[in-house]
Amino acid sequence: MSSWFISHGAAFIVILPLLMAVITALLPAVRRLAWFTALIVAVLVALVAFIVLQTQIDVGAFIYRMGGWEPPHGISLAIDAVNAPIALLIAAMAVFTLIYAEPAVDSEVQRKKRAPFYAAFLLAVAGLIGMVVTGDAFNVFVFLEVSSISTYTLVAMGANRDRRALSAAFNYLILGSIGATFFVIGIGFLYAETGTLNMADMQGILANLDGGSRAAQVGFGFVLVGLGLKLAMFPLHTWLPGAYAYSPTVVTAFLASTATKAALYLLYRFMFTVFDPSFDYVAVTLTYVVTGLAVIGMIFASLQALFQTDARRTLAYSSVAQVGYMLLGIGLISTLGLVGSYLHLINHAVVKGGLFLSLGAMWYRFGITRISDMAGLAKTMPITTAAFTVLAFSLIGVPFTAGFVSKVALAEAALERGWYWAVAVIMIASILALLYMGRMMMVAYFSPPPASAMGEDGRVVRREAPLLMLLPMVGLAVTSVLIGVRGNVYLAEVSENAARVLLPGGGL
Amino acid sequence: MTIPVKKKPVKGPVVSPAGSDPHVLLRVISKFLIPLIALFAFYVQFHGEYGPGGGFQAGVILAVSVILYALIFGLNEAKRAFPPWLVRVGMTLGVLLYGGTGVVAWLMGGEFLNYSVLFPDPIDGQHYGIIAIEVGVLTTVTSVMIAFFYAFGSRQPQIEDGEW
Amino acid sequence: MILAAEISPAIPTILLDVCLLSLLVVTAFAIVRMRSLFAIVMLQGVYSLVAAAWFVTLDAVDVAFTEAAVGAGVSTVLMLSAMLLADRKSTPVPKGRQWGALAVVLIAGAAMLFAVPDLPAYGSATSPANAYVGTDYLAKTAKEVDIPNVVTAVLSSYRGYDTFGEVVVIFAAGLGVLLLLGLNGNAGRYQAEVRGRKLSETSAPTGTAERDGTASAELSTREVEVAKTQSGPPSVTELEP
Amino acid sequence: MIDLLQINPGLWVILAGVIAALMPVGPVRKALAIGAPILAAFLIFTIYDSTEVLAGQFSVLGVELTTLRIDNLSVVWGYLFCLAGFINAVYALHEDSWITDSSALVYTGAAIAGVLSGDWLSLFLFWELTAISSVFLVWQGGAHAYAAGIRYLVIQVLSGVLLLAGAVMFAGANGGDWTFGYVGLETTGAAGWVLLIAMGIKAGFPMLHMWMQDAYPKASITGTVILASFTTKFAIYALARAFPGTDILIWIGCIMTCFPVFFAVIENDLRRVLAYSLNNQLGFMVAGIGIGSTMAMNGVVGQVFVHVIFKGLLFMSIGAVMYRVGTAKASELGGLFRSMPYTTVLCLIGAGSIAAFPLLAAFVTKAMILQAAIDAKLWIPFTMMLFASAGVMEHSGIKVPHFTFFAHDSGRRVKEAPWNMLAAMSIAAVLCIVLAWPWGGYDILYSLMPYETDYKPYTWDHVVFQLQLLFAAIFAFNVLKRFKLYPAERRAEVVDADVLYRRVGKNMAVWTDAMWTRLGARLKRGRDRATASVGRKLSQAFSPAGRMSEAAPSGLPAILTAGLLAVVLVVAYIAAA
Repeated sequence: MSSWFISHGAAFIVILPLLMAVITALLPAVRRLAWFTALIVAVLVALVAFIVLQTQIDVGAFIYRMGGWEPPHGISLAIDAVNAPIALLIAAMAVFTLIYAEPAVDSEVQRKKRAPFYAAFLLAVAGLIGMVVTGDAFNVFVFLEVSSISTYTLVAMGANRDRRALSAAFNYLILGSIGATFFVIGIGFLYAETGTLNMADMQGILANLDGGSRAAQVGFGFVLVGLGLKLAMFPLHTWLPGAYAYSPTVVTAFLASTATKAALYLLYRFMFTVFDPSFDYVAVTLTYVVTGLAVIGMIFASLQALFQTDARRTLAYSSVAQVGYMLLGIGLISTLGLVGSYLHLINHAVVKGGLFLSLGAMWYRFGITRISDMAGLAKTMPITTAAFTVLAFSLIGVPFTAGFVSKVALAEAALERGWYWAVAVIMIASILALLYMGRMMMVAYFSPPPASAMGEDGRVVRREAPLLMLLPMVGLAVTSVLIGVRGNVYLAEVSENAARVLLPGGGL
Repeated sequence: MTIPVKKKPVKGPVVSPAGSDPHVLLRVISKFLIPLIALFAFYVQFHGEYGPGGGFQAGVILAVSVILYALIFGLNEAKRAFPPWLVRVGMTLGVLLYGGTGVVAWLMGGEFLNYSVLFPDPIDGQHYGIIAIEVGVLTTVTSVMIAFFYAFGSRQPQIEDGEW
Repeated sequence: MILAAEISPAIPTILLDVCLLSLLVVTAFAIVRMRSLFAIVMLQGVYSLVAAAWFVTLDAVDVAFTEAAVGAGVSTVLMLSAMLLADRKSTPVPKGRQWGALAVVLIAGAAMLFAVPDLPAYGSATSPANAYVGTDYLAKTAKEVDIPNVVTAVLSSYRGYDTFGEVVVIFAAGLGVLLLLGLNGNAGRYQAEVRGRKLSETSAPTGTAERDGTASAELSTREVEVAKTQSGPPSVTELEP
Repeated sequence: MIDLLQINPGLWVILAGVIAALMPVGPVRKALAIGAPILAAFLIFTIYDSTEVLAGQFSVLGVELTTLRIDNLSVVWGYLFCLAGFINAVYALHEDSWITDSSALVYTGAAIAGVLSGDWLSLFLFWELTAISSVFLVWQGGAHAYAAGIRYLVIQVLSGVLLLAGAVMFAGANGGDWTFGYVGLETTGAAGWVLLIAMGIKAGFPMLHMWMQDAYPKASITGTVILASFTTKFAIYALARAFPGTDILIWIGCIMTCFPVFFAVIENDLRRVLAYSLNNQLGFMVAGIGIGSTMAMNGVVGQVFVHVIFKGLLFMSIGAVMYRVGTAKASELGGLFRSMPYTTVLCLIGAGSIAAFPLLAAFVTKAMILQAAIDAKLWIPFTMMLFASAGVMEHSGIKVPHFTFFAHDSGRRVKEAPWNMLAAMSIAAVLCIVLAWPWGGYDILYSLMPYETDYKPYTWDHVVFQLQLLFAAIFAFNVLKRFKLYPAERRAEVVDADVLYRRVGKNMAVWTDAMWTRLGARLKRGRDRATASVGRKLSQAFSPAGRMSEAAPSGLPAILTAGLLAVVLVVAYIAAA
């Protein structure tokens, strides 16, 4: 049986959630049935994703031939050191958020819609994993659409909480469609240039053509901008704050930790595997345009985060800034830079997911959305606040947390290229992160709880989040600390393997 | 070609009194036409292996026949003929049929969607596999198109005659 | 890609192409200039139909089929239904916005035109798209899938996984409609409940006045207003009546 | 005729002190006070040639004495004490008191001579001389300082007696070798312990430290500054010479770093706060000596050097305040930055230095000790020192400047400090910055160190780590306050300071929140004004309530997308062309 998973696991982790999503959509409105189904599916997917990762480590890169056709005629799934960890990351985050989902969805979605809601959630999971594991450029687009369309729906479901979710979802829909369109136009040009859709094949042909003609350049531009929109590269991030702020809590946490990450993975793939930094136009664009936008975005979005009154919008803008870190790692075009970028991708997924889960728990108990309402949370929800604090430290980059590891790696990479200004920007953005996260924690710890949180005897009533919510939150907080203390050894190896696959030549 | 439009909210479905139906011609012709459209859809479906066509196109054409029915005879009539629960089930059934074909290929020891293993002769397997998945496509596309129409159409009183 | 077409001996086909394309451009301009949404929806149907006809001249009958059925048929009906829910006339767009839209079109167009000189000629047998995988499909289909329509073979079998994905995309769209609107127009409004004690309203905050501490008293009313506009709900276009 | 260069340079300073005691003319005394340290420094420079110099040997009662020994360890202290003597003299220029002048000179000279002496007997002599000469400085503090001065003298003399006793036992065990060198605890038995306690008293080991907080705050304004410069550092020198790598010192040092944190927090008298902070700083040095590796010893030397400068700077600035205001009680001060701006800035530099802010002195040295602890895998001591570093930030970095110059306005409007005080403080402040200057400045400091070092203080993670530690200290400080973790009986003792103090956490939260809100509004207003000329549209697009941030769909992102595409293609075209 396990040998079957070793040979078919790559397809299994996409197909299982897809088909189970379809079945889930038909489930009767029995309490917890749909949730339980989705959770079991997610756990299975995570387990198999782990087997796939293990297989990849054992045997190296391998492909799965869909329909039994050899690439480039058929579609193949290509697993290597870059995408296997990300597939596992997505699956694991799905498990975390789904554990949490039961109470959260119970309060935010009416009962008869829960089955389709979980179906859409599973579709999003399947779409994200599908676009990560595939080795075919057009197939990427297909699964990008699967995940996007289910995501638009999920975001709009936040209207039960706040009507602004509808316009946020619409905005996301329009911009996401522009991004997907740009991406598919780019694929079209690449197809016209190379005559194949298989990424490994494209790589070989483009390398033979030494970067190809203008068609390849235009394709490059469209792919870069399209993916840039999807991964919220500054200044194409305008869809993100609204989508993160108003969607259901569990959706926000899942999106924040996976959606932009999967798009970022595609950027790695296209910039380094399909195209190659040895082409002049790729190297120059990455060095000047992507790095420039990354750096401006880090500062600009951090400042925007600083002036928000809504806690989730603050974190959303912070996500844009963090994407800047990862793009900076790409713009460095060096193995070290990619290691830093990849590490930060994984760490940020863990941290941001956990932070949004904690904010969701605060809404669940007290309806908190604004920072000023977080007053006294240290007393009313001590465990949630503690998890939030640990994760916030990690976001800031305090030593012994996940964020520190990756930020140091990025800074070292920048130093290696002599980009001192980039180090300065990393530091400034970290200090800004300290300010906007510190602001929340100040309120949570030092402001007295409002009168309505007091019991009749005038004492603060403790209203901790339910156990199902606490488990994933605390789990992610502990994970971030573990990464910071010991886990970086293992993760660094994973990132280095990924960076070596992406940049076999070691960069510029 | 601007058409004078007036906004007049209408309560309840409009049922023209017998004898004064201005759309008799429309109804009669469409009664002939709708079966033909459906038939054409199936032609497109099953001829897809030989000429242009396939599940997508056939599904849309089949959905158009239902939508046309709804436009002319009213949404409620259409919902009687093609009830919403069937739409919901059809949506999922199509995907399951498609994916199920792939899963069967899995169970028979091949890769996902490898139709060649379905039958002893790979060519037979390809033929039957393609037919199965095309039916799945047809089912889903038809159901979703109708679902779109139901969803939008149900939120709105019927279009008043004067507005056409 | 059309601009790169080789001058073929079949002059009437070229004429037909020119006519169809001119029609497309004219229709597009008409759509841009129209205010009546009803007319626009109709013109979009026209546009799709003309495009379908043009696809036929390009020998892409499958695409033409889809364009005619979806573009001219179903989407027109759906647009009409949506239009009836919202408004029948579009409000005039401010001049500045028009320039922005024009800029987008020009840039995207210029970007694609930029690549045109390096694209292979239309129908060229030596173009990468035709010479490499395309040729292989033609050769392999007969012995591996054995159906006459190679397009169907590619879509259903060689790239069946993509098609599966497309079906799932359609399913996802249907699911979205199901979730947000409901098939009987009865999705209903539902207010999410806080399972504890609600401390704050999600609506507009009351500015800084409620913040504890002495410093906020010094804020001028102007600053309070600023704080309000920063955090107040933006004008929401309600998607439901 | 004896070669003048054979004479311990400290003796010339002591001689100057004796002359000053007899000199009725003020300006001459001042000239002596300033000139003598310079002369001593010049002599050290002349004598020392980067190898060990032994001179002034003679024997008394069968004991072979070496009155002058300059090697790479002692020379640092020699220069340092000359420098401190010079700065102190400048600081004391305004004070017309022959007692201060002469005792300061003798005290300085004794300290210089002590560190430059090469045998136990002369060490003991100068050890006692520092005690006796400095007690006059304590007594200068006024009538209430008399008893404290007596206690101080008794303890210091006791320390000297113990030193002599230990030296006799040690020399006896070593067959009459009186050379002042490595002692250690393993092979020396009781002698080692006696010597350790003798030095420990002067170095302020835990439970032996009380004289410091007792006497220092009671001395005169200039007296405190001078006292804080020499005695304890002299003891550190002795420890570094005699007990490097002694394990127990690690733990003693760590306890020394930690316990003053708790006391300093609840103390109202700012000079006493600084005395606790002094104790804490000494702890780092003691721990560094205990580790004893090359890196640690370098760190200790560097730390001693900068410590004298910035601790002096802090004492000087509080002294300046006291000189003008008449008190150093936190509860009676506040808001002085209005009237003493220069002093404020200089004090902040000192506070930043002690807290080891990057670009300021302790940053380049303290880290070496911490690094040495890590290298030696001493995790618990490392953690304790880390905690103490945060503690330093809390009491010296925040508390001292905050209550003096900021906090609630005490309403006092005084004159700026006298020019000579400002000058002395400026010299110290400039040194604080120069010695930590990332581009070459710290190399000066490192070149003084006894061992070769290739330590790089300005690595990225070190800077960030340090910054975060400091911010963590601020945070922890608030948390402690918030959850009322301070001992209750202490609160009653120093009630006026404490009430003020407990409000800080809340006030800071309120203040930051308000500032953020106002800053946001201010920025927006400024931006509005700036963009008014560009046009209303731009402003609409970029303001927080504008198109960039609103949730409703708009055309701007589409334009940005297309624009970015254009940029990418143009760049790609240029690159490919």
